[in-house]
Amino acid sequence: MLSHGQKETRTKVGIHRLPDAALPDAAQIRRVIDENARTKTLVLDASIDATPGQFIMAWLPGFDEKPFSLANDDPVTITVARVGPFTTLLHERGAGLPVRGTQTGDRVWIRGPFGHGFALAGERLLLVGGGYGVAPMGFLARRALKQGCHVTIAVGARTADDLLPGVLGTHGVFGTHPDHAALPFVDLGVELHTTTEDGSGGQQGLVTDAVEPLLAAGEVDTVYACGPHGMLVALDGLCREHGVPAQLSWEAYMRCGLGLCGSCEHDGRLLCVDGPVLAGGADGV
Amino acid sequence: MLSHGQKETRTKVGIHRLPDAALPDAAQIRRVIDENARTKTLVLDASIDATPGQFIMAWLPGFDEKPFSLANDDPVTITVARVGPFTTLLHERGAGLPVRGTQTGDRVWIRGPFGHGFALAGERLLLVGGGYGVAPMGFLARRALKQGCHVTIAVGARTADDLLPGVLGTHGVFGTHPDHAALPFVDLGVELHTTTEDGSGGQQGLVTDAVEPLLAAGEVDTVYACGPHGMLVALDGLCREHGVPAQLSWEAYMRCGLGLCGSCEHDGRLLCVDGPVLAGGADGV
Amino acid sequence: MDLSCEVVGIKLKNPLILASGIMGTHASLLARAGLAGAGAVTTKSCGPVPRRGHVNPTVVDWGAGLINAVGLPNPGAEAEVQMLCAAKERLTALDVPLIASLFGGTVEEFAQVAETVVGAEPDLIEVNVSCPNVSSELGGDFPPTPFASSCDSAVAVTRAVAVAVAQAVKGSTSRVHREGTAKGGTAPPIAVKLAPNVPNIAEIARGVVSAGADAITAINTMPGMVIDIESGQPVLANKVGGVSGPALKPIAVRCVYEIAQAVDVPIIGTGGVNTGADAIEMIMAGATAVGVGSAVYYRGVEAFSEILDEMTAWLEEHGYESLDEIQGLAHREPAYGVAPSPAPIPSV
Amino acid sequence: MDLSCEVVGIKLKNPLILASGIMGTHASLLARAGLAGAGAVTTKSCGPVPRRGHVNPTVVDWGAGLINAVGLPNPGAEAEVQMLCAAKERLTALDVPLIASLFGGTVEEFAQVAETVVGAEPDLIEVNVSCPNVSSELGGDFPPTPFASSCDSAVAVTRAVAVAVAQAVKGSTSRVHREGTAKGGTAPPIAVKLAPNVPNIAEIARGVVSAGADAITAINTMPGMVIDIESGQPVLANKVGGVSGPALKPIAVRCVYEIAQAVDVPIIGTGGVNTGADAIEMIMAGATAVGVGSAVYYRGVEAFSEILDEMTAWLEEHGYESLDEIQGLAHREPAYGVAPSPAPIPSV
Ligand SMILES: Cc1cc2nc3c(=O)[nH]c(=O)nc-3n(C[C@H](O)[C@H](O)[C@H](O)COP(=O)(O)OP(=O)(O)OC[C@H]3O[C@@H](n4cnc5c(N)ncnc54)[C@H](O)[C@@H]3O)c2cc1C
Ligand SMILES: Cc1cc2nc3c(=O)[nH]c(=O)nc-3n(C[C@H](O)[C@H](O)[C@H](O)COP(=O)(O)OP(=O)(O)OC[C@H]3O[C@@H](n4cnc5c(N)ncnc54)[C@H](O)[C@@H]3O)c2cc1C
Ligand SMILES: Cc1cc2nc3c(=O)[nH]c(=O)nc-3n(C[C@H](O)[C@H](O)[C@H](O)COP(=O)(O)O)c2cc1C
Ligand SMILES: Cc1cc2nc3c(=O)[nH]c(=O)nc-3n(C[C@H](O)[C@H](O)[C@H](O)COP(=O)(O)O)c2cc1C
Ligand code: FES
Ligand code: FES
Repeated sequence: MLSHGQKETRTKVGIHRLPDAALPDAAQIRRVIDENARTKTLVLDASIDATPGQFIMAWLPGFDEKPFSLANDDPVTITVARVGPFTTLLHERGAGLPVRGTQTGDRVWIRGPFGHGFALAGERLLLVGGGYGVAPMGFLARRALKQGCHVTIAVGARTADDLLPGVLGTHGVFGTHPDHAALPFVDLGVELHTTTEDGSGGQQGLVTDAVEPLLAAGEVDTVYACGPHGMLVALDGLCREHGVPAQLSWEAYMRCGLGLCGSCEHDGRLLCVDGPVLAGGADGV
Repeated sequence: MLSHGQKETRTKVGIHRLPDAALPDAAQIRRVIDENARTKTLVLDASIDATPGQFIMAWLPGFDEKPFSLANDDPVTITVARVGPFTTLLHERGAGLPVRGTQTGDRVWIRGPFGHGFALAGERLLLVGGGYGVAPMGFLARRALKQGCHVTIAVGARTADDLLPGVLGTHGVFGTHPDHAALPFVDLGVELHTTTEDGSGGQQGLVTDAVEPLLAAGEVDTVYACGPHGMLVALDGLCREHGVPAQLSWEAYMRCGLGLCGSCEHDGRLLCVDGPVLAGGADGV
Repeated sequence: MDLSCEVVGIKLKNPLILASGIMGTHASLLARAGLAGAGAVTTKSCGPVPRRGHVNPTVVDWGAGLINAVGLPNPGAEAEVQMLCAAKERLTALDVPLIASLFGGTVEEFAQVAETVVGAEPDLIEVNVSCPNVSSELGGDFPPTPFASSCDSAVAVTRAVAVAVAQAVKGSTSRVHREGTAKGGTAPPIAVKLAPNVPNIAEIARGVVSAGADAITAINTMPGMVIDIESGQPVLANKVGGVSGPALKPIAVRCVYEIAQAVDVPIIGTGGVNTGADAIEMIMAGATAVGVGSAVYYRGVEAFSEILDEMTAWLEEHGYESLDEIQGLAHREPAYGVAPSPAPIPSV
Repeated sequence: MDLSCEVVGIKLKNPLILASGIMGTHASLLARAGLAGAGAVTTKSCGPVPRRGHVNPTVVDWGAGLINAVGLPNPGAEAEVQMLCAAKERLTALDVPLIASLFGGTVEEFAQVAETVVGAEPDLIEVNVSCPNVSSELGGDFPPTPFASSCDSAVAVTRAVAVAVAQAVKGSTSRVHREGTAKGGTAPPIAVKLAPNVPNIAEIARGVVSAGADAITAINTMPGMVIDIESGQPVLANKVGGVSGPALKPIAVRCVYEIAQAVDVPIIGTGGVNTGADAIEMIMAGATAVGVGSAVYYRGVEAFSEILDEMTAWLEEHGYESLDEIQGLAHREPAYGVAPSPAPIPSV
């Protein structure tokens, strides 16, 4: 309130503005996209200002709260694989408590965005997704394309049935999906490499099998990856080998999400605030 | 953080931003102007964004905190009549605790501004000050002149020795004051009427004696006044009689200054927040 | 939207009650709060004899709340009765109940003040056993330990006040009887105002209810201190003061929640209520009515009408028709029980 | 600027101590806080056996502070010793003392955990008798009443831990003796961490000091609750949690001030310290060192270096050369006594 004549020469002793509350906010589920037998994409009636790779915490009041990568920020979209009680509830109910009065439909409470997402660097980007790790890759591809980057995507799954057509908007490749939120990348000239372990879709093998030749060809400036731990470790190694910097999104058990509780420790870093995306490959420590 | 799709149609349930702290802030006393035997003007090394008629709370740590009208806002200036322990300490010490280190000189802690000041209305303004009530009038006159108003000032005192030459910058009238902060109003074409009870300066009588003919002449759009209770009551009556709106600055015992404690109650209003300036005269309730 | 509620048989048009110590010194100001929309108003706490209170600073805004040590200035019970009578007249015209807050330095003083103020026929008597800012002068030690600090002393005060009120009205101490007469409009019910700086506020609530409290006001301010580092001095003249405003809200909500689980009397939930959402939160925690204090600083006396508008809009949008539907909602089991998958044991 | 200080014979290069529960789960994170500038670091409180803690949400930012109920997840004392040893090695290289925080569900469990963790030779043991979020599971009632709630239980735990530590090291319970050996580097001194939700924290401080506490950490979080009105549910899975951050600061400063008047041991002043000014305020209140917890959320782990820079700049500008010069300054009488002119008796 006061401003002092001498203030310019005086030290600012850490005047620190209180932030706004960051409590969970209720959001309506607007649309549910069935990706595959155990994965659904939920499009919420909310928008958020986020970077691909960042995540939100989704709360079902009284039950639990869990981290999910943003598959889009406007509208907020998450792709959820059913692996346990929380994700099952999300799937079954659309989500949330029964709602009274004028607001109908189910809700999920979200807060965020949390953490650091992917940093865009280079022109020729290779995006690698495994399992629901593909979710943030659609978001990242859209941002990268807007910036004029050349984008290649490699996705790996166990079988063709485990792929996520809605997220990628790859209806031209895996059959038309009637109700998808994302851009049809293929139409935008995104190169898509698909691997399945059983060969039921795309190339047979692991996603790393599709990645290695691309790296070896020397046509990738940066690798972006999200997926199972083993895939990330393998990619990290490959990228080091080929001298390619990587941005890898790791997972750990999230409690606070605020950099306090230590639950998400990963090599001396806190994935909820320092990550989930960490520099790897040629940039790794 | 989150912005929701439905927010436009949703009710904003009183999202209320926390204000910055409004704690007392230490300010150096830069200059002391001796106004008369019992009144000093203190010019502080601080500036504040205020309206004439608003006041600050001045704190001497551990001792007491008291209200003073702003005689200027940049630099913060107050005119202090010695009437008791607090004002005596302010006079004697310049103020404040002994200060360590690089900061020398005495300090006074201030917070504010508090309350509502004078609302400028009309073109031909009559400013009336009694005792230290003259202090805010210098501040008000400068603002009014800037807006192109025609300003007349009437000041009353017991004797010529009780006038406040420094505040008014009236060295041309009461002898040159060696060290004054304010503009020389007389040079700016401000009409100055002075009354003293003993006739030792200006017209003999009460300030109301100087005011009445001006009101009667019908050449005053609004009266602005600050001074002893009796003077304000008399002016309020005169202004009603002549149908002239008035803006009167009242005093009451201030504790909190925040509109909570009730100490400054005046006719169902709280002078610290609703006042100290209240509408009176033809605008009175 | 029907925002009315009932506190121990007293009808309020809305649940917002001007908290004690805020504008409660003059009939004119109490009436103004009533006009501004308050559902009921509470006077500044009054003691047996006139008190000057502390020198300044007495209240400051430290950023996330206020802190105050006004020191219970009051004109004494005799003069207070006049003020209460004047206030009662103006408030009756507005259909706004009047709550008379009182304190004492001893159990006997509490009883004596209660006996005196009953003469003015307030609608409710609020027993302030919890002011943190004066008890050293009222015979306590430093740091201050108000009567609300222990179940025993809070019970003793409650019982003495209940007896004094009943006797003042009709020489009877039976609570049932008092309630009967309360409906007849003569013996006011008693709310006891509790302090947050105790390990177990629910236990104290149980104690005072069994001792005759008809309602609980929760909470008074939380003792704190703000130091000015430029001078090295505590800012408040009393050094220690009570924290109120936004910083107090989660503490108050928790206290109300715990008290609501322990006793079955109405709770006037007080502490940090600044918005319609805050008031709804307090009612969901278990409050029947909601005290509004520091909000008068943050939003002016318009706080009442603004908070009411915010409450109405929220309730309408969510299809609620009365406050009963949300009262104590936070005690309801959630739609789904707690997740059966526990967090993992931390690795090292 | 010399920011060093000494807590029970332990030299700290600066007074900022990473508070328990913040990043204190892994040797890597403790080392990181040390590298980031912390003068000492405290581990997450550890109990006798592994605990999973509560499901989420466990920590939320409600606007004027945080509220948490993590539920004391920990790997159990045996595993903790490994972590402590790894941390000790890395921290010794950084010249940053290690404080091992512990808790138990019974007095005996406290003693048992203390005996175990002493094996890792932490520089100080902090006894967390004040966690508000778990005691119902630890044998208490709802609402939770941790050991720090009463002088008797806090004293019992302190005495048991003091005995256990002394015996673990050399079969002696003499405090003088322990201090002697502490200088020899074998028996760590004990700090007891107190809770703010008590009527008289000074009395409890006196009790634990007489029972063998070498230092006091004040304070732990203040119990609170935040309700989501959209669902009507408390936000934390544990419903009740502990308030920390800016909202807690005046409460913590007051507690430190009161404790400093009551006892003569070093105080680790903890609660709402977010800036250099806050740390200086805490030291002026009587703290020797300053706990930093929630600031790691508000400012990141850079909080340490930034707060230190702010402190240094302020101290230099004011011509101070060491923290001793400002320590406890708020207890000094002001240059002028309180004004002799009292406020008037209120009129009605
Ligand atoms: C940064 C991040 C981003 C994620 N993004 C997605 C996503 O986009 N889509 C998706 O389907 N899943 C994502 N997950 C994983 C998702 O959080 C878990 O699948 C979900 O929490 C499982 O909860 P549950 O109750 O259904 O299963 P549970 O039976 O509780 O757990 C199944 C497995 O999920 C993992 N898990 C459980 N709780 C957590 C937690 N709090 N934090 C981290 N992992 C947990 C564990 O590996 C656990 O073994 C992400 C996790 C992290 C850390
Ligand atoms: C809005 C407002 C503006 C003021 N502006 C000025 C000014 O510009 N210059 C100036 O010299 N004085 C001003 N005063 C009066 C000034 O506050 C008192 O003179 C001062 O507080 C006296 O303190 P003391 O300890 O010296 O005297 P005391 O012995 O304490 O009091 C002397 C008289 O001062 C008045 N007073 C004391 N304390 C207060 C208080 N807290 N609030 C209001 N009045 C009090 C009372 O009438 C009292 O009888 C103003 C007062 C108000 C309310
Ligand atoms: C300036 C001030 C004065 C107060 N005086 C009293 C009082 O006299 N009696 C009382 O019971 N409570 C008093 N209180 C406490 C309030 O009634 C209320 O319990 C507390 O401020 C919390 O509510 P709030 O956050 O809405 O202000 C006072 C509070 C303030 C801020
Ligand atoms: C997420 C979180 C976890 C905490 N865990 C513990 C704990 O395990 N043991 C403990 O003694 N205090 C714990 N505390 C309390 C802090 O150590 C500290 O006393 C409190 O947060 C006040 O300080 P602050 O305002 O700087 O955060 C925890 C606090 C937070 C925010
Ligand atoms: S989840 Fe708590 S620190 Fe990352
Ligand atoms: S001085 Fe407290 S209400 Fe005006």
